[in-house]
Amino acid sequence: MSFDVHRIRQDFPILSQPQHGKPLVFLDSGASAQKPRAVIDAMTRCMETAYANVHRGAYRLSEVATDAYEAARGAVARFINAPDAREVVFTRNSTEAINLVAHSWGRGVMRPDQAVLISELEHHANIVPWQMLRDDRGNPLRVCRVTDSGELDMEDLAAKLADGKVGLVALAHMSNVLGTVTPVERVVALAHAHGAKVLLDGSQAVVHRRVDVAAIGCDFYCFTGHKLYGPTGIGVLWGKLEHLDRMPPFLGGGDMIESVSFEKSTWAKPPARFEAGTPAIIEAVGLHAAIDYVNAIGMPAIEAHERALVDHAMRKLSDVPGLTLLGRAQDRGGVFAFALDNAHPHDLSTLLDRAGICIRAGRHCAEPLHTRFGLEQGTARASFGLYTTPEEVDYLAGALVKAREFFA
Amino acid sequence: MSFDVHRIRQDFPILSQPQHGKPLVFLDSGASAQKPRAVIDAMTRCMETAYANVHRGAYRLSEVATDAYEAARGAVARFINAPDAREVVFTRNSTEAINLVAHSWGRGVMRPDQAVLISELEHHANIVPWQMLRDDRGNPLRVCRVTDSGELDMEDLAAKLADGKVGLVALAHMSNVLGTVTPVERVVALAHAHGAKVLLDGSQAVVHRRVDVAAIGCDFYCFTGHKLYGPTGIGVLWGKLEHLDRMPPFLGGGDMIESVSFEKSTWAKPPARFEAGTPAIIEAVGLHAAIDYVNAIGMPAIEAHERALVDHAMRKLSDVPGLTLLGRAQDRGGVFAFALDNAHPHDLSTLLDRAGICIRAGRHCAEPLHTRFGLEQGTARASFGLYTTPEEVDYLAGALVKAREFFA
Amino acid sequence: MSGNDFFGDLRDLYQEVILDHGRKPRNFRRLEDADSTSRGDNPMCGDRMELFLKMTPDGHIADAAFQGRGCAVSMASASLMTETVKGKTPQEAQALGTAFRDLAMTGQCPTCAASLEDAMERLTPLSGVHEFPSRVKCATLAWHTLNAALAGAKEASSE
Amino acid sequence: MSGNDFFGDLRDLYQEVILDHGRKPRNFRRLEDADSTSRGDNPMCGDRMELFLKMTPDGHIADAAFQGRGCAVSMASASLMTETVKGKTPQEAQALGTAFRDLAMTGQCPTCAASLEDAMERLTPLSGVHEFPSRVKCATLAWHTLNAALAGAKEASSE
Ligand SMILES: Cc1ncc(COP(=O)(O)O)c(C=O)c1O
Ligand SMILES: Cc1ncc(COP(=O)(O)O)c(C=O)c1O
Repeated sequence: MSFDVHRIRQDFPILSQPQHGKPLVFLDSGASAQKPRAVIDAMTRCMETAYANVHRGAYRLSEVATDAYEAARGAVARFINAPDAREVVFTRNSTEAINLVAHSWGRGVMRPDQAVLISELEHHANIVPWQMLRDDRGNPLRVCRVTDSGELDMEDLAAKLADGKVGLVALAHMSNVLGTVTPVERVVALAHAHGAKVLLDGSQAVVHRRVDVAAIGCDFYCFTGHKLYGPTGIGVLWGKLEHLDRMPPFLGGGDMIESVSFEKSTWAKPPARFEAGTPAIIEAVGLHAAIDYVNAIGMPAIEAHERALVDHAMRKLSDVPGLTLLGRAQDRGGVFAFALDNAHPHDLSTLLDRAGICIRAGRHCAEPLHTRFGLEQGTARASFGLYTTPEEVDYLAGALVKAREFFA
Repeated sequence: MSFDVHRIRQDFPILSQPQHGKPLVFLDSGASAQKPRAVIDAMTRCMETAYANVHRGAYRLSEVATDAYEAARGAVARFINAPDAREVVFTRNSTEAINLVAHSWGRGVMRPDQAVLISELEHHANIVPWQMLRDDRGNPLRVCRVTDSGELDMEDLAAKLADGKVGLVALAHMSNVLGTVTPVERVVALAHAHGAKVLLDGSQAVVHRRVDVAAIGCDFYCFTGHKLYGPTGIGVLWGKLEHLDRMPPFLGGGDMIESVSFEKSTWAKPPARFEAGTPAIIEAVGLHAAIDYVNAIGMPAIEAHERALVDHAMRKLSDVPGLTLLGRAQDRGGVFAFALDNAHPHDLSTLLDRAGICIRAGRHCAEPLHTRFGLEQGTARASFGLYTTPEEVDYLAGALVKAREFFA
Repeated sequence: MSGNDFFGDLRDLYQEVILDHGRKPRNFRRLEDADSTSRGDNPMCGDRMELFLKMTPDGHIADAAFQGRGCAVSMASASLMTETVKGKTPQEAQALGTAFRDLAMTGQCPTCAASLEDAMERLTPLSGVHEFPSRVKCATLAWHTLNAALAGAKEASSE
Repeated sequence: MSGNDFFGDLRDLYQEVILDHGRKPRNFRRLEDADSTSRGDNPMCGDRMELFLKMTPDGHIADAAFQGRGCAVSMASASLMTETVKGKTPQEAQALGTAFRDLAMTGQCPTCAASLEDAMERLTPLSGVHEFPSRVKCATLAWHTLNAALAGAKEASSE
C-alpha cells in the first residue's frame, strides 16, 4: 500500500472539523494523537456487541471479551517483537508503567545502594518516580548530560556507569522536546556491560519508529496508547519474563492473586500479577485497533513519510526569522521545540490557535531540560503525526512569520 | 419520568444481541454493567470532535477537552454530593483508588502502629492492599466478623475499635456477594468516636443507591466507572480535602508536580497531585455521560425498580428446589449468590449460558467470605442492573429448575 | 422444552459418561501408602484436588486415586485419568497427558500415537470441552497434577 | 491577508495597550527598600514574578514594582497592576483584585463598586482574556502575588 497522506487524513474524523472557521492543523500529536475511525469503531463495537468483564465469567460473552483483551496483548507483543505475550502488562499510561517498575523492581528487587541513571532530556514521568524512590529508599539518582546539540553525552553515560553501582538505566527512546532518538542498542550494551538493567521510555519512539525490543536487548520498555492513535486510559509495560517473575506486585486486588486469606495471599504469575482489578478492556480493544491500523499502513511507510516531513520542516523552520530550534540531533523524529525571539510561547500558541494551528507551549513536562538550555520560560512545540502534511508545515512557517510581526 | 424498563432496555445496544440464538439475559452487572448508547456516543463524539490532551494546551481544542474532563469531575462531585470537586480524584478503577489510599494515606500519613479494620465480606480489592501495607510497614490488619445472615457484626466492630488503635476502617458500602448494604452512618459515627477514619468501597453501592458522602460523613469513598454503566479504565477516589492535602503523591510524573529539578520536585495541589500522566480523558467523558444517564432516569426510580426486583427475586429463588441463598440481610441490593445442591457453580454457569443467561461462577473476588460460609468451591451469582426485568428473573428461576434436573 | 433443548448443544460437553463420572468419580479416595502425591489448584474457580500414585517395583503406575472438589468436568476428568493411567509407565502417562491437552484445546489429537489410541478413546468424551474455552482448565487440571506428581513436585496450578 | 485577519479576533485579547505594556512593562525593577515582597509562580507555563511593595507611614501603597518573566498577558497585567495600586490602601487594592478576577474570568464586573471605577477602567483592556480560559491565569498571577505580599506571604501560585 502506498502512503497517501490525504487519504489517510480521511480516516480521522476530527481532522475535518474546522477550528475558528479555519481548517484544523493539529501539530500537537506529541502530547496526544488523534484517533482514526477504526479505533472509534472498534471501541463502539466492543460496547455494542461483545462487552463483559474479563477473566471471570464462564459464559460466552465474557469469554469473547477475555479473548479480545488477550488478543490485544498478543498484538502489542508482536508490535514490539516481544518474545512472549505474558511479558506485556497493561497499565493506564507510560507514567504508570514507569512507576510500576520504580515500585516493584525499584523497591522489590534493587538494593537501596544501587543507583538509577537517567538523563537531562527526560520527561517528568521518567524523573519523578526515581526521585520518589531515592527519597523513599535511598537509591541515588544519577543524571547523564545532554550535549548542546541535544543528544545523550555518551562519554558521560559511560563515566556514570563506570563504578558498576548503577542498577537501572532509565532513558527516553525519543525525546518529546528535542526529537532526539537515543542510540539504544549502544546504551544497552554499555549498561549491561556494567551490570545495569535498562528501561526505555518509548512513549514517543513507538509512534515514529519500528521498535524491536528483542533486537534492542533492553529489559523494560513502555509506551502509552493515546499517542499511538489509540484511546486514553491504556499503556504498556513490557518486561523480560525473568524480571517480571522476580517482581512483587504493585497494586493489590482482584485478578492479581492466586489465593487470598486474611493471613496471607499468594500472587498470580505475570502479567496478571501486575493487573489488579478490572482492566481497561474497551481501551485494550481500541489499542489493538490502533496497532492494526498502523500496521496496515506499515511502519516503514510511516517512517519514510515522517523523515521527509522532518527534513522539510527543518528547512522551513530555519527560514523563519528569529526562530531558534532546540536540539539539532542527527537522528530525530517529528518533534520541534523552538523559541521565537519576541513572542512568548503562550502568546504564540494562543495566536496560532486562531489560525487553526494547535501547538503546545510550555516546558512539555521536561522542566530540567528547559533549565539545561536556559529556556525557563518554555518553548513552543510542533509535533507531527502520520496525518501531518508538508502543506501544514508550510502554513505553520508562514503563520510564525506573521506572529512575529504581530508581536514586533 | 416514569420508569419503563422496556424502554430503558432499548438504550443498551448489546441487550438486543442474541446469545446462542436466545435473547441475552445479562445477570452479571455486578461484575461489569452494559453501556447505554449515551455513553458510547459521548465517547465517540469526544474522539471525533473534541479530543486533545488536557491541562497542557493554550489552544481551543485542548481547552475544550480540559473543560470536558473537569466537567466530568464536577458531575462526579455532584453525584455523590461531595462539597468540592477538587476532592474527586480519577483513578483506573476502585482497586487503584483503594491502593492509592493504602499508599499515600497508609504509608504517608498513618503511623505503622495504627491498625486497619476491614471485614470478612470484603472484595479482594479491599483486602490485599491492606495486607501489602501490613507486610510492608507493619500496620496490623483487623477483620470484623460477619453474621450468619451476612451482615456486619456491629458488636465485633465496636470491640475491634475499642482500644483506639485503629487508624482506618475500610469497608464495602455494599457487598458484591451477599448484596448486604452496610449501615455506613453508624459505622462512621462509631469509627470517628474512636479516632479512626473511614474509607467506603462503594463499587456496588453507588450503582444501586443514592450516595451522599457529606451525609454519610466518611473520609474516603471510591467507586468504579464500568459498573455504573460507564467505560472501563476510569474510577473515582473521593477524599476530604483536608486529608488529600496531607497526603504525599502516589505516582510520579507529569501534571502532578508544581516544579521539577533533579534535586527536588514540589507537588501540585489535589486532585492534580494524584493524577500523574495523561488521564483517562475519553473515559471521563464516558463516565460523565453515564452519570447524566442515571440522573436522567433518577436514582429514586432506579432504587424503587430494584427494590421490587429484589423482592421478586427473593420469592422466585426461594421457590427453586435445592437452592441455598448466601446472605439474608434485611437491607440488600440486587446481588444474589447461591448454591444449587448437585450442580457446581461452573457447570451451572456454562449450562445457563446456553440458555442465554449470563451469571458468574466462582468466589467473586471474595475468597475469605466464601471460606467463612464454608463454600470454598464458590457460588453462582446473579446480579442486576437497571435494565433487569422481572421476566428475566422468572426465566432464570425456571432455568435453574431445569439445570437441577440436568445434573440430577 | 426439555432441559436438553433448553440448554442447546450442551450434551456435547456434558455427555452421559461425564455426568456419570462427575457424580460418582472413580478412585475417589486417599492412598495411604502412596509413593507420590501432589496437589492441583485452579485458583480462579476454587477447584482443588490431591492426587495419589502408587508405583510397581519396575516403575509402572500401580494405582492412582484422588480427592478434592470441583465441577463435573474436572471431577470426571480426574476420574477418567486415574482409570486410564493405571498400568502405564510415567512416560506413557505423560504422553497421554500431552495428547489429552491437545484434545481438550482443539477437539482433535493430531499427535496421538497409535499406541495411545485405546486410552485416548476413553478420554474422548471430554473433547467437547474445547468449545468452552473457560472450561478447558477444568479438564486439564488433573493432568497438570499428574505431571507434578510424576516430577516429584508437590503443587500444580492450571493458571 | 494581514496578521490581524489571519489570527481572527485576536485583537480582543492583544489590544495595543496590552502589547505595549507586555513589551515595555512599567515599574519593571527591584525595590531595594521594599516593605514587602512576594513571589508568584505559574508552574504550568513557567511564568514567574517577584513583586515589591513600599508602604507610606499611614499604610497606603507608596510604590509597587516587579520583575520576572512571562507572556505578554502576564507582563502587561503586572505592569498595569503596579500602576493602579499606587496610592491605594491594602483593602482597596484587594477589592480591586477581586473585581479584576471577575473581569478576567467573565469579561464583566458586577461587583465593581463605583469607587473602583476609575482604576478598573485602566484594567479593562485585559477583559478580553475571559475568552481564553487557559490564559486567565496569566492575567491573574500578578494579583495573586499582590494578595500574598499584602498578607505577608512569600509565595503565591496561580494554580
Ligand atoms: C465491592 C467491590 N469492590 C471492589 C471492586 C473492584 O472493582 P474494580 O475491579 O473495577 O477495581 C468490585 C468489583 O469487582 C466490587 O464489587
Ligand atoms: C517521552 C515521554 N515520556 C512519558 C510520557 C508520559 O505519557 P503519559 O502521560 O501517557 O503517561 C510522555 C508524554 O507525555 C512522553 O512524551
